[in-house]
Amino acid sequence: MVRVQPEPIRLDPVLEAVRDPGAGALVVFLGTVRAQHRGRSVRRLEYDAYPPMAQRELERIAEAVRTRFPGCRVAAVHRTGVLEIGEVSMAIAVSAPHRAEAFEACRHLVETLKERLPIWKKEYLEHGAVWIEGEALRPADTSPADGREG
Amino acid sequence: MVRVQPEPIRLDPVLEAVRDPGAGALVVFLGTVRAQHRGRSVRRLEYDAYPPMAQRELERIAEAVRTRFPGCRVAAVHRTGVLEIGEVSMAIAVSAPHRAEAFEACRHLVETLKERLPIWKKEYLEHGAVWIEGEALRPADTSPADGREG
Amino acid sequence: MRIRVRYFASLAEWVGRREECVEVADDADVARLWQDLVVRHPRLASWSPRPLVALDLEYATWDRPLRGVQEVAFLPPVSGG
Amino acid sequence: MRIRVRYFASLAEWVGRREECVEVADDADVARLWQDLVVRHPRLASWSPRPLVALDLEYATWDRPLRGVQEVAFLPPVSGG
Repeated sequence: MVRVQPEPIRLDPVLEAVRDPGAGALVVFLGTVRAQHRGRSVRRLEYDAYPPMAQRELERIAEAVRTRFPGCRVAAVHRTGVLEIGEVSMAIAVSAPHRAEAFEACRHLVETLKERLPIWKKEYLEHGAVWIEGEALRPADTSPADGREG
Repeated sequence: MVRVQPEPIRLDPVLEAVRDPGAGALVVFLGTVRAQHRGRSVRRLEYDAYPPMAQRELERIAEAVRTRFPGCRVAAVHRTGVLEIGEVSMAIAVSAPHRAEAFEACRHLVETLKERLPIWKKEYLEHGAVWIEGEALRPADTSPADGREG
Repeated sequence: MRIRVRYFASLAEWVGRREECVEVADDADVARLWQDLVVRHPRLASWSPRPLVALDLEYATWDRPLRGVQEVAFLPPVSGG
Repeated sequence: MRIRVRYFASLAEWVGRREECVEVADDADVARLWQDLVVRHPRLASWSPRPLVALDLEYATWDRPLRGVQEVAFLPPVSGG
């Protein structure tokens, strides 16, 4: 199960996708929307995405992890659109025979995804909004990104 | 939420226990019963435990992790009794502002727990049973450990 | 040849749209296309650093020729997760 | 003084019970108690390595005196998780 989706992420199907009688360890990472980010009070987030590329890139990343960590099963879901504080923005699950591989593969998947997935975070603050672009901030319109389809 | 229990582990209360608007990352570890262990075909597992000490030790371990990783929330549940293949033997959840701490604290908690928790695994094989004691195996009775209360 | 161009995040806001179709020379590469786009959307001249680029849904370098490409996307540094 | 002794995993099977109450000298330490238990349950003599020990639910060393202790547990190397 590898998916970029606007719908809320449900954990059960993600876990189900990596269930394996040969697995002794299952590591799950959930990214959640924080009320504070580097001292800024965040009211909500919006994830802009390039959906067909993000989907394809996520599949490539998951496949590379399966190749690098044989015996692991991998599931990855990233959400798009507007998210409130506390909501889950991404869920990664990895099962493996042993815990060391499960932790390592899950961590590796999260890091790679954050480097490569064509998705961008817009923070809505008390006054205005900012795009987070890599390590940089850039002032943003306060209207939703998808409202301005060209 | 820190608990040693004979009841099946439900994930939702474990996640709920570490929910935090200040958290950007939540890492969950599930230990699951494997059908194969070092070449042996395992039919089911039984966890013998010293319940009051295991409960207290798990609380100490969780507290030590909270002290070592400030800002983390921690939940840990370990099951006892007979478990079938695929069932969850333990669930650890750690939330933290950032993913590096969440991964590190979760991994640390799992490792410490495996070193210190007074719980022992008995593997029921096709013929007979063995106790897993540290790295060693020892032949075991095939009757449940709790059936022989002294 | 005609090519579809897509913009994301702050780039979409700077350009004022998320996609458009543009005419480029048959032998153009990504860098040349960007020069043309800066003429169309002068504000892009001050967008820095140079965005990432994807050709037909795969990351590519700025010296890649566009012949045969359907869709070019300009991507700010990503921040998913 | 009387003290409660608990056994777990293979130790419980070797002893044939999970707990018992035993009388020990007032100045006994854990090592001395173990010697007494080996006399009661000769099979324990060949149980190796020396088990871990907990006094009143806390890990302890073998030279700890037992005065004031309610419960001693002998623990094989653990294997939870």
